[in-house]
Amino acid sequence: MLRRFMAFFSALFIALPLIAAPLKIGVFIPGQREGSPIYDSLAAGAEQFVAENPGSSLRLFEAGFNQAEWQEKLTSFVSSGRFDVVLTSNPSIPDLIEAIAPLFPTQKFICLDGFKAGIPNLHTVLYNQTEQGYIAGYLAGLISSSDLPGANAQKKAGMVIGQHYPVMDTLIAPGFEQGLKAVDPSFSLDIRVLGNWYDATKASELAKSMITSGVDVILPICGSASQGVVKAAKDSNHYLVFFDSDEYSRAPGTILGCVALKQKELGYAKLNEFALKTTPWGSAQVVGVKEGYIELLDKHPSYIQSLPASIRDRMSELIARISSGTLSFPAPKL
Amino acid sequence: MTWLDTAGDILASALEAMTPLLLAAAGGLFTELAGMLNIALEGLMLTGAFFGFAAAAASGSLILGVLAGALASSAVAWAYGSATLRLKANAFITGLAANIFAPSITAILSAVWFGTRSVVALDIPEPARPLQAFFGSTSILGRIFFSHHSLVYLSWVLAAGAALLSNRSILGTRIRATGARAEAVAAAGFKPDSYKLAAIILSGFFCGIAGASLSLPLGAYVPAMSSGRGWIALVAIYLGNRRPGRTALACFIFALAESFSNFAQGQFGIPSEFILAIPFAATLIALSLGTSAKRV
Amino acid sequence: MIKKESGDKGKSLIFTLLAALISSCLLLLFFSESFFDSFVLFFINPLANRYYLGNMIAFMAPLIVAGLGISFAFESHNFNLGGEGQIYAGSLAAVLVAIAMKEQSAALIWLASFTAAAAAGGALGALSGFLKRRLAVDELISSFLVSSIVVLVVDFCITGPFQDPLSNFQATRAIPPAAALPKILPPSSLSTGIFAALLAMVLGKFILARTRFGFELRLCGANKDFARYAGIDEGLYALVPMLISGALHGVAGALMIFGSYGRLLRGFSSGVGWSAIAVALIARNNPLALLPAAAFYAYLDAGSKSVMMGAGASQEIVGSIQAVIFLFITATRLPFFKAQTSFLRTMLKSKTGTKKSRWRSQ
Amino acid sequence: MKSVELEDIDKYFPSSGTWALIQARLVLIPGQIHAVVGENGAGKTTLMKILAGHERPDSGRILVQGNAVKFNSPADAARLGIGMVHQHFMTIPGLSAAQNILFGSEPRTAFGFLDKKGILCTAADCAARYGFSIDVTKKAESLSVGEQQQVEILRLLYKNCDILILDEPTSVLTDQEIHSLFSVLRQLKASGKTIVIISHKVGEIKKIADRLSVMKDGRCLGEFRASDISSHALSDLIMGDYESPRKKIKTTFPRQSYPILEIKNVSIHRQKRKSNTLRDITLSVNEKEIIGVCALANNGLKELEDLLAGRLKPDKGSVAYLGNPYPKLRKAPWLPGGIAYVPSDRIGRGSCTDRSVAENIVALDRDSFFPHGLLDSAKAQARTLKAIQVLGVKARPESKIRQLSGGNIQKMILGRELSEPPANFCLLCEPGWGLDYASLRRTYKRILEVRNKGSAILLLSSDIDEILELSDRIVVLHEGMIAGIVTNGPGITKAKLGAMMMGLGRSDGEPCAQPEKLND
Repeated sequence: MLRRFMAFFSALFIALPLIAAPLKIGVFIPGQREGSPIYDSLAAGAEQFVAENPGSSLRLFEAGFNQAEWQEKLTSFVSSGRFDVVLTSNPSIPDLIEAIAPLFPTQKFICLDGFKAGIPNLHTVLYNQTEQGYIAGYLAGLISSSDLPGANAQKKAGMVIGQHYPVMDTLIAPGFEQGLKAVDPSFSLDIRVLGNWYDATKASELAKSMITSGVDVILPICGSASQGVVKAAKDSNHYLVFFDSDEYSRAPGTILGCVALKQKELGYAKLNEFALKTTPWGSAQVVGVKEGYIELLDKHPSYIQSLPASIRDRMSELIARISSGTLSFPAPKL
Repeated sequence: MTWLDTAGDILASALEAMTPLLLAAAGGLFTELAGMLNIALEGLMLTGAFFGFAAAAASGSLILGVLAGALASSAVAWAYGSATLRLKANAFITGLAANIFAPSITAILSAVWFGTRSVVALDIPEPARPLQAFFGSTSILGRIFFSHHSLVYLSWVLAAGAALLSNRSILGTRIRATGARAEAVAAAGFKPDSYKLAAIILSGFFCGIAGASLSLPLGAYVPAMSSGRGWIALVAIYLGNRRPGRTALACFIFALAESFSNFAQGQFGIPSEFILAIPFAATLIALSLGTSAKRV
Repeated sequence: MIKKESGDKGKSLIFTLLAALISSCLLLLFFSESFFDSFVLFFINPLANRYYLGNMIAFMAPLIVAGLGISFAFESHNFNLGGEGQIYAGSLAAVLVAIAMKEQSAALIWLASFTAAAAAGGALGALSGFLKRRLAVDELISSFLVSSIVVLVVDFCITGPFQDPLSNFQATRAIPPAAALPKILPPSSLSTGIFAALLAMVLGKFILARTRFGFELRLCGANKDFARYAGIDEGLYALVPMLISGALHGVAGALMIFGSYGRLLRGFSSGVGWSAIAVALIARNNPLALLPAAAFYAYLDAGSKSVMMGAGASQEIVGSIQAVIFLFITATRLPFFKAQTSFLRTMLKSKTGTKKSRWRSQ
Repeated sequence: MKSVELEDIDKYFPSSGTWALIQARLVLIPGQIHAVVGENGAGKTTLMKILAGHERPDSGRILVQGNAVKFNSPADAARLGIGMVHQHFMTIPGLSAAQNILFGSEPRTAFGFLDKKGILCTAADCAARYGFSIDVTKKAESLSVGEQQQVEILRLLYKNCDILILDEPTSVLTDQEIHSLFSVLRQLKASGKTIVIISHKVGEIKKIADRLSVMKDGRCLGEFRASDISSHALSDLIMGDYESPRKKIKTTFPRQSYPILEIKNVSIHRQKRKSNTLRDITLSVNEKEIIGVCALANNGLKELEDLLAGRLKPDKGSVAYLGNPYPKLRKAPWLPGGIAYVPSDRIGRGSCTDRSVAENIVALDRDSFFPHGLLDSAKAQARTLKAIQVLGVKARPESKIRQLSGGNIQKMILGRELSEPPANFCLLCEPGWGLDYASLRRTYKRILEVRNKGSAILLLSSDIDEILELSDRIVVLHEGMIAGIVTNGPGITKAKLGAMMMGLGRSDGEPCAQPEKLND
């Protein structure tokens, strides 16, 4: 009896992985989920996958904003968890993975928003953020040149950024500026730096100072401090365009456009790909409007009601051009 | 736009930026006079910012918000102060504790009350701009002095009140005496520690309002939004040589440097880091000149 | 002002540690999902897990060295709140020198880099000392301000002229791999740097306790008037201890670079300067006590990382635990401790009823 | 009027492991001046601190009007009319004299604000009522020592204290100030106050006290009517088995001697200290000579000390030491002994309270205790023990200075400064402060020994007895100027010096030894 019992169990143990193969997913967030739409949607993508694949498990880890600690934390995360796959998102993470990959050769990593080819257990997918910046810049240029009540005659648009960082300096800001200049070459871009990602009061002061100097459209990329920019723009009846996620509800009528990254969809897709064992390991992809992972959120009522049809038409035309490949941006190498 | 307009705008925004500094410095003044290094100003401000905003959001009343911020921050100050005094612990370390505690407790409560540990933006009433209607906001003087929201003026009144309290009141005299010579206060039959505690609670009170003056006009609570202002306030007190008037002036200099640097970012092609350093450099220079002048 | 602790040192420490421990357990009990798991992860795991243990000891190295720097300043009654900037500047100097010398032997690179780090940190400390000596600027404030400026300037250097063009981190290029300090417990970041730190600590103790320089420094710290009367140039002791303090912070930064990070990452040192102050105060400025103080501090840090990683405790809960521990750690008087001494006193009195030795009174 | 009794008071200090009081008792009779006498460390102050509520007794009872009372704080004692003026005054800097006097019960206006006018009026009234002449508007930090004491006494009087305890009230006062203090005390006694004076100065006690208690080693030896006991018997009682005071050592003026220190036409005029400057001081101190300089407070003594301690620079004139510019203190290593200095501020300048006795002694001769820059602890230990023995400091080398009584600190400093080999030049400021009779005799003897071995000694003191006892020549300062230089001898009396100090003309007959001729 006992022997039969044991045989049954051992058979079960051997067979189980073959039958169910539930995925153990670790999501490493180099920051904090709440307040960072990009990480929130990454987590949401993983959650959606887990919800649809019963038996799979998910561990989220927030590593905080100090980039110097990520290496140590990623290492402990990987060594403690024994995950089937670690999903993460940040341009600088591939460097870290490159450093620890030899230590954990069987550990698979998928990194969104990053670019690094040639590491056998890593697959990266980069958003074409020049494209994203360009779309936002083009929209900002159209708004600033329009006869909307908050727009002025000066050809000035602005950005309030938390800090300078490579993706910002090489992709986003140049893309934004190109977009502006595509509307009118006389546009100038005013970039102001906050010095951190949370001093909303100062962000508000910065935005006000910018507005008094003639800026009428601002793209804030300064983390939680962007609340200050929203406040300043709203108070003075000027306009904002936003990045990465649907932010219209924060200030309808002030936030006139959002150019989103479909991080949730991308994360979900990449996990499915992993489950189907079709992940192209060692490769690096670039995705953008064409692939459907960068999107101007132009279905939102706030967008439709606030912007005149002329602007909306020109934006649709732009998106169409990018989708069709008529207008393309060199895949950034990062 | 003439340079006069620009200067006016910079001045006006300096006066607005001065508000939290002035209030925090008014609070820190009491602990300084009582002879204590209070590095917890930062944490106390954050507490005030959170509870002030939460109360304003719940009640829809800014006045209640300001009060709640002041009270909550006073309560934290009381806890920090009594730990320091009763346990005879090192004030620097307990201050550090308060500064670590404030963001933690606000995040925990924020998760409970608002469902997020991040930015909480809700519709709360705008602070009124009480003098704008009377004096207009078109003239330069009007923009500099009369265009601000009520918390700016409240901060002036409170700062004056703090000066009066520290110089003219019985409590203020006792606190100063404690700082000047605690054993004499004990010899006179009072408990120096209770005046130190009173000073800490007062610093909490003012810092709480300082925090509320960050979150209420913004209509949002942002984690870590005090952003080093507590330290700057402390510097201002030193710069002002622990005198109310001079401390207020120091706060103004600091705010002016900051709003100038905000303006300068758009104007000159200097790396932003250097411009961000302007307030610190300005303070350092002012401190060097100020004390050397005093020494002669 | 920061007052030096007086009174019974060692005795109360045990009680304060106990109080801190109990209150943090209570917090874990209330706020974490599983008290037992969290407890094990917080208090046991940092010691039981090789990786955490290695990182914990690695973290002690800069804490000890920078804490020693704080002790030098505090013992001479100078207050160095500029540790952050000094560490940062020292690290930048060390990295730049190491990169420039990449063809040289490791020993030569170490010598040059650590000297550069000490010089950079020391220069900043000395600036505050100079301002104090010449212009009577309070060094507590000036060091803080200088540090705030320097952090911004170094940030600029990292993201501007010295940014590694191939990296997405805001970081300089890496130091030559051969120049990294030998690792002890891979994959943790523990390196031989800890021995350098211990050596510095013992040397610091020796200098403060046994040398003329240390004696004069402490005398200036204890009573300026008396020191002046004893013919000591107290101006010098406003400058030199700040210089040493800054230099040690610079070295602490270099230790972190050569021991763990391998390059200068923006914001990598955030908080170490403050932690060093805490460590020095816990050690009550006694260099040898820096070892247990740093160990305790690093243990807390490792424990919080472990519990965050393992039990999903949030940053906030860990933060509150740290806050509670800080609240107690320097307490010199606890209610039950007081009761204990008064008990001892009555005991003593009944036994030595007629003893007549008096050095006090009057 | 209240009667007060202290019964069987015990007090143990665990921090230093000493019994300060053992079965101490005391009876105060209302309306009398009562002196508590004893040598340094006899427990006088501790007993009085217990009476005033500053310390709590371990056992024993305090009876007021026959009722046992318990004081948890000075405020409790004050409620029963008991108040104490401490040896170190408790005036609060930053507040005016009036605020200091009324501190704790200021008149106030609505909302708890200070009634500034009311404070000034009340304080001035109070001062006038008891016959004090003090400007109550002055800030505490600008008050003289005597004025600070007045503030302290007025503070108690304002609180209606009828039992006033004064701890060593005369130790910081000049003769003139002592005189006026005593007349104030007599006046207070006449108005029905009970006064307790802690002192070890037999002469003064005999002058002012009605009754006295003698304390020794934490016990009360007995209570006496002041008129019943002779000074001699009293000092025997205080000193216990100590030998009776020696006859005054004959002082001789050495004829052929070399000037060690020369002060030439020195003036110090700083704007801030209008009245307290030095004006055209010329003075030289020769080897084997003690020059005593005496003055009333605020007449230049302090400035002279600061000048020679290197804290003030002369605006005019110069100071020469062995023919060279005056060096910084302790910076004359090429000379055996160098310069010794006993500062008047023994806690601030003379010692470091957070450090041990040994460290305080080592501090001043680092060249010899730190050969090659490293501490020679054996040598330091030996030297410390020796310095402690010279004047009988009651402490171990490792005791912290702050655990020592004031007298013992002074002895430690004197022992350090007057040790072998003697310094070339000694600057001694108020060397007798806080010392009991026995220590005083020993100190004087040592000073004269040092002189006889060849030191040049400049003695700055406000105690005329001390000046007369030790000096070869006496310099009197008045308003920063030299009012006279006289050779000490039988013709020089206290009254004569006192007159000079108050600016009542130079001494008659005595030749004013104006600037000494230099040896060239």
